[in-house]
Amino acid sequence: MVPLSYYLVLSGILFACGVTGFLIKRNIITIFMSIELMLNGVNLSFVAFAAQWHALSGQVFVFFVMVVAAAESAVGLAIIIAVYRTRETLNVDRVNLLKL
Amino acid sequence: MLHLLVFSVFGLVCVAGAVNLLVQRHPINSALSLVVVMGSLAVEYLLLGAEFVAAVQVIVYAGAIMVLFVFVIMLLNAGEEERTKGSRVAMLFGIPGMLIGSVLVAWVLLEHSGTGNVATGALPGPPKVIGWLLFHDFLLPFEVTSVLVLIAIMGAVVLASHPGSVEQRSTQQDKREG
Amino acid sequence: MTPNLHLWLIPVLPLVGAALNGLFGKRFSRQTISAIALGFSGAALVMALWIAAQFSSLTLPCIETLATWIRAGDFQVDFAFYLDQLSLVMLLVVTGVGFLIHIYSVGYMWEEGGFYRFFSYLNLFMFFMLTLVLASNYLLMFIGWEGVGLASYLLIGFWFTKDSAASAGKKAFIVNRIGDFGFLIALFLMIKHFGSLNFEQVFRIVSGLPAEATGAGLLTAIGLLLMVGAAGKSAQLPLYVWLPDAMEGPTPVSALIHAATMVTAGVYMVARSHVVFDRAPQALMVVAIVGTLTALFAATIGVCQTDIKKVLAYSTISQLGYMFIGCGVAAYSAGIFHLMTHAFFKGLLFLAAGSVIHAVGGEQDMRRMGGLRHHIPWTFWTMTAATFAIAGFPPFAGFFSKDAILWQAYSSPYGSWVYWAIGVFTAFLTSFYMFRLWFLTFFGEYRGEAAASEHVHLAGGSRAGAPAPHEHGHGGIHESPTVMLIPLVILAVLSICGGWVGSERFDKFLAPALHSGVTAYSPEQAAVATPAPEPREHGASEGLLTSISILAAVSGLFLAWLLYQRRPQLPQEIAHALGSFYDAVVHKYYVDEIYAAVFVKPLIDGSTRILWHGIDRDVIDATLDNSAEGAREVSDAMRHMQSGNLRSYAGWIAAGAAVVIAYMIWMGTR
Amino acid sequence: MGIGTFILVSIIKIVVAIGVLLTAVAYTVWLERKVVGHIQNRWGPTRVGPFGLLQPLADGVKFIFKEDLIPPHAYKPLFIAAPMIALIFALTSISVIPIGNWITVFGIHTPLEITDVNIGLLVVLGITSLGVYGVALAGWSSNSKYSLLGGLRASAQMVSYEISLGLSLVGVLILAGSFSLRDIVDAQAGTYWGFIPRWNIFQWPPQIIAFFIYLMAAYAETNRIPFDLPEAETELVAGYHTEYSAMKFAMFFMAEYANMITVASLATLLFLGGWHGPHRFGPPLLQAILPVFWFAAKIFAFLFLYIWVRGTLPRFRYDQLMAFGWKFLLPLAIANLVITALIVALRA
Repeated sequence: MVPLSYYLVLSGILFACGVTGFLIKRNIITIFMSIELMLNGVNLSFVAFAAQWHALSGQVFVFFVMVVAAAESAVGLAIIIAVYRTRETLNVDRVNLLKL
Repeated sequence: MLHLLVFSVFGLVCVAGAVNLLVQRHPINSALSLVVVMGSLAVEYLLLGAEFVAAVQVIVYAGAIMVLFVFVIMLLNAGEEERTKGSRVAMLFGIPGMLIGSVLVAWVLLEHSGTGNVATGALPGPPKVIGWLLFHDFLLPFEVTSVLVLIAIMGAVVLASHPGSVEQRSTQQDKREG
Repeated sequence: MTPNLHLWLIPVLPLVGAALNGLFGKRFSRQTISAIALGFSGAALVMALWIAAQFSSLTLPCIETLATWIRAGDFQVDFAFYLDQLSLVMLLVVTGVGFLIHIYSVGYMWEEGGFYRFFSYLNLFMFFMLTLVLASNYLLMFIGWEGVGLASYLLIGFWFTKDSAASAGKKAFIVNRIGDFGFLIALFLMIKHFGSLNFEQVFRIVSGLPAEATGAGLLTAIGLLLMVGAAGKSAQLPLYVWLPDAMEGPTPVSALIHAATMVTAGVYMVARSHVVFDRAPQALMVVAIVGTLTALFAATIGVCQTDIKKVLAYSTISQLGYMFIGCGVAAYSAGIFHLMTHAFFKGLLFLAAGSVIHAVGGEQDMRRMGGLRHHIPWTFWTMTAATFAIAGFPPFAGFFSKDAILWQAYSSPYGSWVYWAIGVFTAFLTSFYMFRLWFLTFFGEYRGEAAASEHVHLAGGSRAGAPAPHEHGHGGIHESPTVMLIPLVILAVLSICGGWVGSERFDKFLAPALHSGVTAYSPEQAAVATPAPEPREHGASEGLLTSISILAAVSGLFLAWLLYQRRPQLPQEIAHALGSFYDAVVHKYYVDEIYAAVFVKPLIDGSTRILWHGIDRDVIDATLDNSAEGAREVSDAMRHMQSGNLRSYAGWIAAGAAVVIAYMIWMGTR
Repeated sequence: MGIGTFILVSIIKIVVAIGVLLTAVAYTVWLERKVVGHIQNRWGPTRVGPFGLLQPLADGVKFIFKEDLIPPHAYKPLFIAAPMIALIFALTSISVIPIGNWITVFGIHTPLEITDVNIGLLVVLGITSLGVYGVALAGWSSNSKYSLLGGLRASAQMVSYEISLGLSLVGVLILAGSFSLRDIVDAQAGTYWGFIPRWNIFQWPPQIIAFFIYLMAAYAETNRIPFDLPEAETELVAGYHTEYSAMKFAMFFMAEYANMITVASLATLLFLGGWHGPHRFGPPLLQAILPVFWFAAKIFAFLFLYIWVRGTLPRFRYDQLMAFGWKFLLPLAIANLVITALIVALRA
């Protein structure tokens, strides 16, 4: 028997790692992965709650999250490719044309 | 007991993968560690009785999305992450802030969330029921997401295709039509 | 039961003419324009005459209400017209003289550009003047009051391309503003205390009030304020300064507006509100003093003027002073009487002067004239009549009115021998400078550059750079066309016979309108009235006084003859003898300069320094500029958040999210 | 059954399964060489043992003793990990594939598979979808343009065809109404009119189209001719495993053939009625063994088809491959799915 809070803490840790990665990583692809990581953490909490409250809608929600993540990653990676074509770099610190 | 064991083992694997994602300097390693995270998450889902979710997690996330990531990494031949000096502000506030925040959240969760145990396989998610939910209760969101996916596909194609090539294709089509 | 007179038609007719000429005049031929102008003003005259014809059968005052204008609570102002003896007299004077001057203008302005403009303005003036005269309440009167100001502004600045003309127009307008300010305040006081502006109601209420013999009260205040307005409009001290400059306008305008009609509006107004003045002796005294001083002051200036129109202008001012003396001693009928006669002979004088200027080709300086009586006999004779009239020679019109005024000034309970003395001296001066003008203009031999070189003179003349009143350059000194002479003749006849009515009959005629006799000797008035200087010797002293004033006139004539006919070099010597005083008089006592120094300059400096630099630039503009500058600086500081660095954005987002989460935790765990 | 016996039985099953599978792999290789040889009018391996039956053994020995080269600029950890990943996933996927009914040996009642999960199909799909990592990482880590191209092609191709493959299976799932492979097989038991088996390809609505879609998608998934672009010898030397030698190469080799067997068995289970064969006959023991035999036979037939196609068809061009996958197979699979769903819905 595992307390719900354990799952929640785990998902929280994953989410925090995702946020941290988003903040500290410089490679735009890795940043994307961090986003995926956050989503996964959220998914875990969804499933855990679904199990806790015996509501399958939690799992259904996970599917939606996955679909959105898939679409987002597809577009995002396309954007990354476009950026790489024009800027010849994947370092977000160098992709700063919007500065000042 | 066994469940707690399994949970903690794969939870640790999970966290390790996540941390590794941060530590690794090469995107491909980060990607693989993320795959590890997803796999262990799938196991957690199984533990929670969400078999279908687990399977889909593996197939879609690990099998498709992450493959896409790896593919892009290979395509762009992304190398080691170059070192640029991080801002001192982030060093000063970010790390302690993150620590404090995570500790706080963990404490709150442990203290204030329902401490009722989650029976393993408590909620067997038979695909039939999930399908029922998807196509009845969540029909509208389902359709909306389908539209979203369509748009995403088109957007991805347009973005990733060479502008020049798009030009060529359109001109060729004009020739064909004209 | 009085038949409906359709009084409203009288003002409206000229308005129609003005509208027609003003809107479509550009396309009309000069004949059409003059036809329209004369037609409508003539129609007004005809109506006035028709009303006068059946006047005896009317029950006066008859009031015709056209429509309700303002209704606020129990305060109501109507478009209503008020006809009584007083307004009838004014009506006849305005329409009559106005019509004659219209005729004259057709000839005078024929060659001018903006012909239609001129006549539409002229008709507009008629409309406003008639509104003023016929108004049945102070507000409508004020509309006419302002309207004639506007018309005079437009007409003074008729040659608006000429700087002096434009500024003269502005000067007239602004100076009038000051007077109108007083007038307005008077109206407000009436509204506050009487709750109405209709003549009847106001007068009824006022009649109930006791006279303010001792100490100034409400009525005195109203009276004084009205007097301020009158002083502005009728060019009395200290607001007379605009009138001489107004001579920049075409001569017919000077005749109509600045001699015959408009400038007398003040007199009319004072007479109209005599009820107030009767109960405010202080105000009356002020009126009288102002009138006296103005008369003397303007007369002295007039003595030294060399511009023929300026001389007439100052004489106008001084004659207006006479009228105010009349009103100031509660002898309103005398004032109005003089107003009428003055309208005749002063109009005639101006028209004749215009004819003279016309004859010598734009020359206005009398020193360049002379010996014209052979060249322009008609003008000469008519002007002679007018001169004798204004000089107060019996049996010309001016004699009767001026004599009535002087007599009243001496004998009326409000009068005193000081007024009389100054009046007589002024009469002497008047006749002196008028005959000076007469001699200089018509006698001796022509002193202007040879008539042959008239064009050269014109080119270098005083009207350089502006459309001269007549570019028709057929050389030589020539008599004016008939259309200009007809009015001269008519007015000459009037200024000879106009006074034969006699002041007593005139007084009786006007008595119902302004019960001067009644108010003057009503018991309560008698109680408060300053005791008349031994009224017993009226009979004796009247003849005496009359003879004295005649003597003054004659001596004026003699002196003028002596100086300008017999010993032409004498004036210079006198001038040298007088020295600085003479200069002061020549420069009109430097009044304009004083005003410029005392009022205008501080005003300009104040508005420049305080209003423009101080408030507009340093406060208003500065507020805007500084706020914009501040916004720019703030955003300049803020934009460093927009580092373009994705991760810094992410940091901001994370920080915000952290705050929100902390808040939620706090709320949840509380 | 106690936990101890459970673990014991599981271990036994795993060992047996791995052994059988590896043997099968080895002899699939031998079979291919033989068949292709005959197709090309030559003998194929003949020297080692009768009919060269020991050839796989010799190959194994050779691979083991070969020198193991690692290119200097390769990314070492992944270079080493890649083949293992490939082989592991390839072998793991077999664990949920049933090869027969439940049997009782020594009083222990157990299914003829390593573990019986009720989402077996999904597990198989998931594991096979993970198999791509081996190829992709191998191609990338060996830091050679041929390998990289091969890896790119492999990953792109596998991800693309996975969709068609999955969709082609949904029809079967609709018919069976379950993810459990055992249920799916049981749903195909029996015959029409005594002689037509109730295989899914013969069922109503027939999944024959789905079967062929699956066939082609499976070829692409396993990088077999005509879709062996990732290792196209004529253009990419050897594709993603150009730089590999010795045991690592052998792992890729085994992984490929193990995948072949996996998809073959999957096809057998889903479309060809699994272990159900003609009517039962013979003694009980034989009856107990027969299903396994039928199953093996079907797999053999499927593998033979594989080899036959390889010996027959030329290779696609890459754009043709992608166009075929996205513009032909995918719409076809969707159409098949829709039609099947419609018919089932109307029949219900």
